[in-house]
Amino acid sequence: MAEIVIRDAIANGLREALEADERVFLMGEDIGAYDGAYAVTRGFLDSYGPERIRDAPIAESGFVGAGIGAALTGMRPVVEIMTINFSLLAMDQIINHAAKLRYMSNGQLSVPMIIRTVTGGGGQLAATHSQSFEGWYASVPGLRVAVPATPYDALGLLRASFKQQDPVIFAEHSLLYGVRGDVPDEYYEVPFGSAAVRRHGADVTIVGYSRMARVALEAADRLAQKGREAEVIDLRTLSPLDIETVVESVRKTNKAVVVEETWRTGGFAGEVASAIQEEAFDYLDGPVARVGGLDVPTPYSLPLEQATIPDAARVVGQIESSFGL
Amino acid sequence: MAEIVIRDAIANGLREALEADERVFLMGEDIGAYDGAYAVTRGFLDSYGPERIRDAPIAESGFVGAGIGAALTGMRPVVEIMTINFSLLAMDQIINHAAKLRYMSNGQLSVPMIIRTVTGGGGQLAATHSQSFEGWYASVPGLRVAVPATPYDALGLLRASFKQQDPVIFAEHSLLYGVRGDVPDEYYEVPFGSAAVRRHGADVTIVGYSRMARVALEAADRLAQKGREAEVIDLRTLSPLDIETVVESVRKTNKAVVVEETWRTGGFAGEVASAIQEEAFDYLDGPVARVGGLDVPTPYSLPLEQATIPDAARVVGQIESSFGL
Amino acid sequence: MKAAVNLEKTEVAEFYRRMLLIRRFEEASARLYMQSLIGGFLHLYIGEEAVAVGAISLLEPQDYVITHYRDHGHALARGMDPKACMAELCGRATGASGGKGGSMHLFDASRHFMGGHAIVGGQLPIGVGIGLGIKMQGKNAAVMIFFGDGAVNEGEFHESMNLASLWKLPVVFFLENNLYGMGTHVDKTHAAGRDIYNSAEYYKIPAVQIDGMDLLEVREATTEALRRVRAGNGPVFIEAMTYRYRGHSMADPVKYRENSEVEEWRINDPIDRFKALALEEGLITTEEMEAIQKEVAEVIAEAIDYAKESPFPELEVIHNNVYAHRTSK
Amino acid sequence: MKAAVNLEKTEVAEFYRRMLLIRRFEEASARLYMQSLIGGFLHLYIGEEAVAVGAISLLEPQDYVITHYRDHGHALARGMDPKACMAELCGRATGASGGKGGSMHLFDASRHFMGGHAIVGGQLPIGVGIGLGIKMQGKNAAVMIFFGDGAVNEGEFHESMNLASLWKLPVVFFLENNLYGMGTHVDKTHAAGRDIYNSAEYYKIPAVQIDGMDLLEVREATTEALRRVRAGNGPVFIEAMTYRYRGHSMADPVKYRENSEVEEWRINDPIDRFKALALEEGLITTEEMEAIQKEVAEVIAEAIDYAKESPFPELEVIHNNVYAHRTSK
Ligand SMILES: Cc1ncc(C[n+]2csc(CCOP(=O)(O)OP(=O)(O)O)c2C)c(N)n1
Ligand SMILES: Cc1ncc(C[n+]2csc(CCOP(=O)(O)OP(=O)(O)O)c2C)c(N)n1
Ligand SMILES: [Mg+2]
Ligand SMILES: [Mg+2]
Repeated sequence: MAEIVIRDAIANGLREALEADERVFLMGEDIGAYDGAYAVTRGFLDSYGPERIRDAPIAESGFVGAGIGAALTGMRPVVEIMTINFSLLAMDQIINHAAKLRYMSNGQLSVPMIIRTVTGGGGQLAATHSQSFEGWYASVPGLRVAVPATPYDALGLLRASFKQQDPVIFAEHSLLYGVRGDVPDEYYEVPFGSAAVRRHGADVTIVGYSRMARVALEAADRLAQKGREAEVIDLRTLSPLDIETVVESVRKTNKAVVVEETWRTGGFAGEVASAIQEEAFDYLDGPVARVGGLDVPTPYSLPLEQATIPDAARVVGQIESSFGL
Repeated sequence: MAEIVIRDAIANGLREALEADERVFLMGEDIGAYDGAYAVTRGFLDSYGPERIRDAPIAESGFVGAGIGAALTGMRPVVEIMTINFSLLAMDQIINHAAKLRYMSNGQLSVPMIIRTVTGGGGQLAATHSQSFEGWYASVPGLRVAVPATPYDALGLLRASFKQQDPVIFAEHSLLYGVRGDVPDEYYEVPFGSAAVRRHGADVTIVGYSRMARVALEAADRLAQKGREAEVIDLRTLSPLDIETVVESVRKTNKAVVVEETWRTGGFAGEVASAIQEEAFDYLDGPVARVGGLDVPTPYSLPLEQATIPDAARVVGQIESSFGL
Repeated sequence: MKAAVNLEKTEVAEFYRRMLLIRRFEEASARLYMQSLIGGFLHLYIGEEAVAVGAISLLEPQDYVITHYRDHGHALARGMDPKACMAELCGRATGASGGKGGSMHLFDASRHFMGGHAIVGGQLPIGVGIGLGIKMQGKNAAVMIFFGDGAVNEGEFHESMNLASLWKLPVVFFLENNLYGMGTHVDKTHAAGRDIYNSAEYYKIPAVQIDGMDLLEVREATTEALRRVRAGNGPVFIEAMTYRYRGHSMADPVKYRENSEVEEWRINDPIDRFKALALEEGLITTEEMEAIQKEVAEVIAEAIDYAKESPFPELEVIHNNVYAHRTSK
Repeated sequence: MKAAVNLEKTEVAEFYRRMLLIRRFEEASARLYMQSLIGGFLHLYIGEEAVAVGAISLLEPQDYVITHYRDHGHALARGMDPKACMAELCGRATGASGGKGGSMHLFDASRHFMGGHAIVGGQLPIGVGIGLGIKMQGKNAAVMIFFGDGAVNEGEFHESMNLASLWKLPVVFFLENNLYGMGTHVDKTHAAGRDIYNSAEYYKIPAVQIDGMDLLEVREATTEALRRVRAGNGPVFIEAMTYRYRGHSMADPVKYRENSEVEEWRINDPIDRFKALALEEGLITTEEMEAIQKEVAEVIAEAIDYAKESPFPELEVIHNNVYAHRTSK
């Protein structure tokens, strides 16, 4: 068991795959000479050389498509899109191609490709650089979406991603790279489609993922100070979505709030909330609540930005106003 | 009062704007010499010439961006993206630029641009050509989204779109161009953010938009044969979303089903369903139901395609199973 | 027209047969479309047969082909079974992809025919990636990417040319310049005009422009291209000037061009020209040709019957092959 | 170095002042960033001042400027108030955009400074559209689009070049080739290598490559470019070879290049060179220069104070300017 940060958990997972499987290679902007925009691939170029740590031109559509093609020939590309904001430039390749080739070819083709990217706001990067599109990808049949919030999950889900035969969007949160946590020395995986109950409690269920899973825990701590025990569920993957674990919890607590960083209107939290009431309506004391980002392009200025992105105080406030807790 | 098809309603609205305002121009693939992929702009090139009916190269990002730039100088571009499937190639321009410039400049810039595009499946166009992304656009702050289902609304919303100072996604359904309906001779507009109650009934509320609003009506007809009266609400615009009209209806019927063509998981119907239970929980007899497209890339083969896209039978079936009606 | 002197008699028969097969297949498709046996969009390759047949006939089994939605010609040239192809167009369970892809999305992985891509330009980066996969695995193979003059305007064209050249990938960029992207003439969409092969120079990619109505010229250029590519010198670019006689798709009323333009191109019909030359040079006899015509007619009739008689897919397959492992949702 | 003979003394003073203003502004920004008064990503323009000042000084008020995230230099060269600029960087209510845009997204519509765009390549089609708007309205204006060597690899570059040429738009494509896109050298990402101006030929766009460290050469090339553009002959392309002394952003540890490379470029520092030349040719005196230095220092100090003392925006503005009309949601 070692305590490491998420950045290193991912780096370790990548190194492990690069060493175990010569079909694995990395491709993306500034992953080599620059060491990675978020320093995840630091030192990789020296270890594995420029063929396997392939610095790409700034051409998201081009190199994502190249990843698809390489996967079709039997390689296992890990394509890095520097941030999910830039994935809009590759969206056609991801959605109209990677996600559909298996189906349209009736299983003749498969695209075992991992797209690593960075999601979320919070560093004053302003509107073009603070978005969270993982929920959109999660709605696209043919794609898998992982959204780890701990070093353990980051490594475990990355390992599981390498086992997938389908394209995986692996969304890392920019503010979580430095988060520490225990990682076993023995090999393990975190399966896709299994949410984690991060904290047990009987009073309310808080559902989150990625950084919002941590915000949910923070909110639970605050509630605990008021004598309320929240159950906190970290979805870990959005596709597949483990709604069963969520519903089971809600059947116990009878109250649910879903927390998400993206714009509240039309977010993936709407899926989760809808599904909860579909599956557990008779158990609910009141409507499933949602806490989301404000419906504005993320402003640059710190106080405005802070008011835009959900935090523990807002989650607690929502729980108070929704459920009187 | 004249009975016309949606195609002509839109063509009339475009001609009206072209004639009233010299800042208005059209730009897109094959809108001129070809007369428009869906023949909406038939004859326009002759009437207005190649400067204002501007055939563009197949470069979605390029000409959408060009529309943004032209709007910044005071023009009123109507940019046509042949179908919403191809809008993925322009998504960066739409979401990272058009939607954000007003906010990031604190109101210094504005992008009064209409993006006309064609949404939906149903013509055996298969996976890459049968998608419905309007719900994604509706979640993006800074964009407006219109989804007309009748000639009256098509013209009325188009007129309202020309009054908007913000980018509008005007999503026309490929299968609705031939739908007939009455359109007054006098000038009128359909305001954004006002849903239409298409049919009154007390037993269940069916919410839809675009072609699914028509499917909802069909389902209501079938229910009527069973002696059940459904209230049918056509959202008409997704942004702004007129949830009040929906909630008001649900408070009366106590039952709601939201119908949408896109993939059920993560669709905009999740927003509507979540909002309904947030606003009208105590009025609900049971969970808000959703009927959506199957979570598969749309198959080409006719029977498979038909099973993928929601139809009246599925809506009626859902209402039966959800509410025993 | 190039001289046919270096051709074997068996080759001549095969090229003639293959071009005719495509032509007849397309004509049959048009009929089935009019009878509503084929749905969706249908894009015919009639007039362009020499390109696919000339180029693809030079590939080895380990090579790859990728193309756009006007793909029947490339698929058949690569050896796809006409029955499976026609059944796919008719949406049948016996189709190449069980009816899931349709006309615009044909695939035959066993022959390294990688589609059939209906988003203009989308196959370009994927083709480049196939080249990357080939190179990284040290395979002795090439990838041939077909695309149209309209696709050249997409940003992905630029990105793909740059990547392929930068990484010296074994890619043949095969441009089928039929002068139109849907209803819009290349002169109206492409600042450089119709000599698109000139674009390659900047990327340091060798390029030629050829008569795409001449099977022998196509073969000559392709031979040279493959020689370079197989030598590990990176990508090459071939622009074949060609023409589609029919509309862009069956839905196209073709108002944007004069019929006289079509007639002019028909004078250089690739099949007629090849036929005349082969006869002239004594590489085929009228009888042999008639036998081939008869054989092709039978293959087409068989394909139609096969397609018509095949069942539609069962609804239960609808959730298959979304993912490698079938999931409940 | 070009001869400065045609310059007025007032111009010389102004160019010097403007370049120095940018340099000092950037240095101050770096300090404020280290003090956490500026957040987000901060990209400094130090070393490239001659480009923005040389080029933009030739524009008329009705012309437009659009650029990428490394935008302080262009904004200040276009006349943005340093106070409003610094306040924006500090996220204050008094900032150019009330703190909503930040360093990467500066705008000054009154001066036709159209941003400040942080998605690489994104400003290219928008700039082209500005050119289209100008042309369709028959305005006597041009648009100058600044972009980097990294942006050239994006598909939008290709699409934009094609559109601008096809429609003969009044666009100056102004490439600031500082040899790196983030940490990746242009030779490693661009198949054609560093002489990117050669790309323009295929699009039929006249192009030159110039020394971007020489204000006078920048002005000469820009003058000629604007002459062509204003004559209605369509776009032109200028590639200015330049260099950023600092890292890509303040977050960049700069491990991908040798310090000696930076030192070599510093020898040609645009401000030093211009200063030396102006002194040599007697177009400015040491005293005049010192006065300018003092004035600039004061302007910067004032801007810093202004920014620091300005309030943060009130939370209630958060929903303003999402749409033209404020909505509840
Ligand atoms: C990204 C995208 N934009 C638009 C379309 C619609 N469309 C289909 S084919 C076509 C024309 C393509 O022309 P070209 O590349 O020359 O190929 P050709 O049809 O002539 O063989 C267009 C505009 C599309 N399928 N994808
Ligand atoms: C579409 C997109 N991809 C990647 C990035 C991340 N990024 C920001 S600046 C940059 C380098 C751009 O280099 P260049 O165009 O040469 O401009 P310079 O910074 O050298 O002035 C990159 C990769 C981005 N902002 N947008
Ligand atoms: Mg063509
Ligand atoms: Mg650069």
